Amino acid sequence: MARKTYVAAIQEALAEEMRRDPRVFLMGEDVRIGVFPSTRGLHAEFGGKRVIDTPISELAVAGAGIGAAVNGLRPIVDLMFGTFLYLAFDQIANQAGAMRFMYGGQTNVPLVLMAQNGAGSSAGHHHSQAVHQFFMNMPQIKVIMPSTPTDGKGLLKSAIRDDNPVLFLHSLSLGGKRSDVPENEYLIPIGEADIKRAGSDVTICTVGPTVYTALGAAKTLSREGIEAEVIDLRSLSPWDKGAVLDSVAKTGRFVAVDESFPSCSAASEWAATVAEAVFSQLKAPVQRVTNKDVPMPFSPALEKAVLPGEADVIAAVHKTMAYS
Amino acid sequence: MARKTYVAAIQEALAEEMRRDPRVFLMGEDVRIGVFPSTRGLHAEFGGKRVIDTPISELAVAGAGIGAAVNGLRPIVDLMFGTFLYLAFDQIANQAGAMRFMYGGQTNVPLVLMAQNGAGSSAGHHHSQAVHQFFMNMPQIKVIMPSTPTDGKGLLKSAIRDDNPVLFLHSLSLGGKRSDVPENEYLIPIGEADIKRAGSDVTICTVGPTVYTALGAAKTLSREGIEAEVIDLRSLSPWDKGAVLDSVAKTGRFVAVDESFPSCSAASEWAATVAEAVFSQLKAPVQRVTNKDVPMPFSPALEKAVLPGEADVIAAVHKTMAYS
Amino acid sequence: MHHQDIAVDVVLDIYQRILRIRRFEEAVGLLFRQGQLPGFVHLYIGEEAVAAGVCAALTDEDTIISTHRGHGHVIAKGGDIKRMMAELFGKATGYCKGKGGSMHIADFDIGMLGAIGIVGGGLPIAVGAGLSAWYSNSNRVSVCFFGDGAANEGSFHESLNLASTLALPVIFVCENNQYGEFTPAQNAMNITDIADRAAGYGIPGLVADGADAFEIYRVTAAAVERARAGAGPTLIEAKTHRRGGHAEGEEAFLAGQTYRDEAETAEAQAKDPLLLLHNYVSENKILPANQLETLDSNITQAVAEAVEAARNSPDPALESLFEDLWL
Amino acid sequence: MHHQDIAVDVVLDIYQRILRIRRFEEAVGLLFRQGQLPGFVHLYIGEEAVAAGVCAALTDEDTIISTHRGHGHVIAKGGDIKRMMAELFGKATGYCKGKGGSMHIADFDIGMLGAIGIVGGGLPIAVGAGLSAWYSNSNRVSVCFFGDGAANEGSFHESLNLASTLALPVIFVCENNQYGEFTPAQNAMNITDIADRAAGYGIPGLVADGADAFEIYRVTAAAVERARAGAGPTLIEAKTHRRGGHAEGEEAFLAGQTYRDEAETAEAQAKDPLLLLHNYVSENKILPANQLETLDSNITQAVAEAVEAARNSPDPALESLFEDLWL
Ligand SMILES: Cc1ncc(C[n+]2csc(CCOP(=O)(O)OP(=O)(O)O)c2C)c(N)n1
Ligand SMILES: Cc1ncc(C[n+]2csc(CCOP(=O)(O)OP(=O)(O)O)c2C)c(N)n1
Ligand SMILES: [Mg+2]
Ligand SMILES: [Mg+2]
Repeated sequence: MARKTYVAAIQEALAEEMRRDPRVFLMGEDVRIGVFPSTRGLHAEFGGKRVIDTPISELAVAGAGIGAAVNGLRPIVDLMFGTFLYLAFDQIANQAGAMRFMYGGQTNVPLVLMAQNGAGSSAGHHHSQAVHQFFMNMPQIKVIMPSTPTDGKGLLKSAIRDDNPVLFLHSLSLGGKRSDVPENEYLIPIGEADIKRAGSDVTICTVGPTVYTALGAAKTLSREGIEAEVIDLRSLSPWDKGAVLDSVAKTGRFVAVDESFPSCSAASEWAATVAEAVFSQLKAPVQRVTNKDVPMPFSPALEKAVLPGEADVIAAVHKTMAYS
Repeated sequence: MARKTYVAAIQEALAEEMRRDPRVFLMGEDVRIGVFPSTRGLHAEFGGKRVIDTPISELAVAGAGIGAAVNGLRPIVDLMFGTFLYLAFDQIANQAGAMRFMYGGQTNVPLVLMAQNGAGSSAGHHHSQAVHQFFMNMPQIKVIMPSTPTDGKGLLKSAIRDDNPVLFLHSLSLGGKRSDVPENEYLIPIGEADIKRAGSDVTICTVGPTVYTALGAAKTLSREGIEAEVIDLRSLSPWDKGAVLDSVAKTGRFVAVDESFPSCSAASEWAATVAEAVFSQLKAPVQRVTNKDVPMPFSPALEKAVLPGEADVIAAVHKTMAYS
Repeated sequence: MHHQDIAVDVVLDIYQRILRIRRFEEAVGLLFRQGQLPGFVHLYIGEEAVAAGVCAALTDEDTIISTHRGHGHVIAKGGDIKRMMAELFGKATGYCKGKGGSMHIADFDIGMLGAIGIVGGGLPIAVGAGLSAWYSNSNRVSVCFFGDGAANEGSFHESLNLASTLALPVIFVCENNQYGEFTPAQNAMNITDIADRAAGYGIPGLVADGADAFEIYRVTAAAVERARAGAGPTLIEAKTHRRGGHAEGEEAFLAGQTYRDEAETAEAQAKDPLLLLHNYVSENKILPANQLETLDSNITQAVAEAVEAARNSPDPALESLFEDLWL
Repeated sequence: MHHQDIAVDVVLDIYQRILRIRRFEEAVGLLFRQGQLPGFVHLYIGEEAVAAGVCAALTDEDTIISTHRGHGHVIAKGGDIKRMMAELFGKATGYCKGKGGSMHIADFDIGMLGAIGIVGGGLPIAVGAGLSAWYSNSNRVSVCFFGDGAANEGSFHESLNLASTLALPVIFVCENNQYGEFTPAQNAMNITDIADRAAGYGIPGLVADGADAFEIYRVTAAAVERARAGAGPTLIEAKTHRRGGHAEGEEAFLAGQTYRDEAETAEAQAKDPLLLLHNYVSENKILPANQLETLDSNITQAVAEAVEAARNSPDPALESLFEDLWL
């Protein structure tokens, strides 16, 4: 086991899968040089046919990925920033997710879409929105958002081997994060949560970069004597309802932490599910901690204030603990 | 007061507002002839400069609406089917909703977008998805989905006078519905729900065509002695939390009915909000009734089975009533 | 119109494809008017020579992608009219088990990769099909059918440019039937020939007479050769006419409004591809009249059987909603 | 390069616009390297003659829309460098009160309708600005700046076609700096001149030397005249060079990889628009050397003051998050 960065782990996942399966290839804007460094170096090893720089044409590039996938290849399409997926939204919602069902099972779409999700680099509204909630609403699109290098590698490898369309969301803010990455080949199944911290008093459910926010908050809370269980969902669609409901059954309190605008967010989905499924075990109302409901500002101070912070999580936990 | 169809009421709203304010104009694909008949006849009265047929170019047409709106006009852009909004998603999420904030209040975007939402005409996945949940997530986009001709007219007129971007969603399946439409000018404010039926036992919250599903279910339930309060939200963003929470405070039971795929749906948002805000008054877990989580099928039998039906609503109510 | 460079069996093959489409579509139109078909239906009558001429120049390995007006493409590629008709009825025996419908028929076994209801939505997918051929060093060619209206979608631009940049074996067949719904093409673009857009991507752009199946066959064959040689995509614009409305039942939308004049309708009638080809085949004595009649009655009979079978087929079981999901 | 048909005060006006952009951008580059600026920064150095030449041909009523590489456009249109610099620092005194940042500067008072971080995202909005001028029978012209990379987005296609169809007063200015990020334009399209795409929309397409501010001024003035006369849009392709990287700090992305060769860098250097114009103005004795120096030192001074003011400005108050929302 070596400690590796998120970027290095993703690089490994891509390279290993491309070595393993000649049908796997990568395309997108500047994947050759690697605007996001996780695709860097692949061109040197695999050449221009398997690491394809494309024009800036998100709709066509995503659609070409779908077309290649239904023709027996296993494309990985890097669309760079999550907000650029908006330009390919039609192909994803209307085609990728639906084709198999719509054509009565005649085909399937083993496509991986990659993008950076959410804020944190003070890049303004056009580069800082979280998009996962949109794709969670679409039937038959899998969505993963691993928070550690280890999970990133294992889940991305699973995504590439998956016979269905998978959206892999990563975060610029996690690019330099390190964790122990096994030397041997491993996979992490899509749909399994990871309990990052056991706790008996409250369940905090989250995903992606806010896992660290939640863990930070849990540490502070622990000093006050409140033991939070922190669940990193890792996969958003399908998601590990079992793990969450089991935890809430134990703690009786639930806080959803989600970097997203509040309405129709992942946090809303988790909170509604918990409220529906384990109502009798709830000792306090479910709580959501999300972005403030305003566009993403540029100023670092404002950006920080919009995003869910440790203080927000702590406040939500306090609220749920104080409830009676 | 005369009984008018939904289509006629929308026609009136458009014509009245175009008469009132020369800055108001309409553009879209075939708005002149009127693929959806609500724009029909406007060209004869207002001419080609105010009723503009466009090429099939959703992204540019929506963006042109934004550009016209920030330059002092009040465009109404008809994008036909809700799923075609996917092609304009970038302009809506990145620009229309954000511009005012992003540019520090220098401008505003008095734009109305129109589209038909959801299923019901057996047109297959590409023409039958509900899209409202996506736009509910976007800060600073208003979303309305009136269920009656009367509300349609009053809300659309409010939308046209609103200084912010508003998405007006209508439904082919409601086009022929009739209700009493006042002769005199009237407006219905965005953000106010309408309690369609008072009841003491359970609150059913819904919007658009499923209002009728909920009312049908309420009628059946009433025969069993269960009195449901049926709330037609009419506006989805902002939405009338007050009306819903007051009702649940009274009934103690909550069922959200929403024609949408389940995850991150409007139903999830309403259910989470209720569970968060009036937990102590809840006598039973909140319930969601949504589409089945599969792409939209063509076959009328299958389509019907995917959509929330009266039986589904009744089952959810029974579940919440039986809870103890 | 002449077939000097085209073998007689190809001529007959094209003729049969056209006839099969025509009889199928006539039956569909009637069924729709009788209220027997759910959803929307967009007929291909008047445009048959395009699909027939193009598909006759393809092998079974080559793939096509289609549009909301897709029945003709499926039939031209060799689709089974029984399974098509059942799909239009939304029946379990249909191509997509009733899940797709008129706008979403596919037959992956014959390289018919699906009809797509989103205008312009098929072009990127066709580029991907071409990309897979290029990637696998296969000889396959990918064809995309789309309309004049679709040529104004961003996807058209991105797809032609992407295919050109990677020199992919894709043939873009624009069926310019002069209208997108009720909007004349000339009101939606400021050019006469969509083929002229090809220059903006550095690829050949050709105008062909969509009523002349032989011409369509010839330009397609040349584009196929070019594509297989690795020289990249071609844009073919077939000038054509739809004889009927945009969608069946459009009279309801129109409510007395008109958008076409009589001269145009007369022109479309004169350029009817079935009529032209029928006359050509008869005049050139390629097949005697009685054999032509037999052909027609056989096809008409097959269509009638397809209708009967579809009508008698079961609706899909509700459980089928939970099939054909994630593998 | 010659200015025979251009008044001397226009020459000097253009010169100052270019100089102001250059000094501003140099300061921004330095600040970024010093870690004083948040977010991403894309400099316009090397391309200044385009914005300056275009904007000199516009009135204050005419509008422009810009890109992620937008500082030069704002300054050329007459923007206030104090409020710009404050915005880059994310301060309350910035153009957007710190909410926009480098990629989202706007000044609606001078017809600068905003920079847009989505590649190609500005084109449809510029069409809307042109539409509003057409609708209101105003004389206003709408200009959209965008890059060679943006010319491959669907929005380019839809926007040019829409503007052409309605004959709107829009001028599309493509700044072809040969790269979209690290991808050479010639790897992303199969044509040499993006201007050739204009034919696909039935509008004029012109190639101009982006290092020659006079040529840019001239072609823009002609396009403005055309637009005001109601004859519709024009596509101008300015061949230009960005002297620096795609974004400041790109060395980190590159990690030793290169994407440009020395010949090219040398060419860009030789075609530096400030250098060329400076030499021209000096050689033609349009302004004596000492006045040129004064000009430069005044601008440099103003930029330094803008930096100082920005640095000393307050961060936006957290309550400002809840301002500039729905009216
Ligand atoms: C993205 C999108 N926009 C609009 C529509 C509605 N629509 C269906 S067919 C059609 C006209 C298409 O015209 P064209 O491409 O010329 O094809 P044709 O119908 O003439 O065969 C339109 C606008 C759609 N299905 N998809
Ligand atoms: C829709 C979209 N795709 C990708 C990007 C990432 N991106 C930012 S700038 C850029 C290159 C743009 O190239 P060009 O249009 O030539 O402008 P230049 O940077 O050369 O001025 C890219 C790909 C983006 N911002 N928006
Ligand atoms: Mg057409
Ligand atoms: Mg460039």
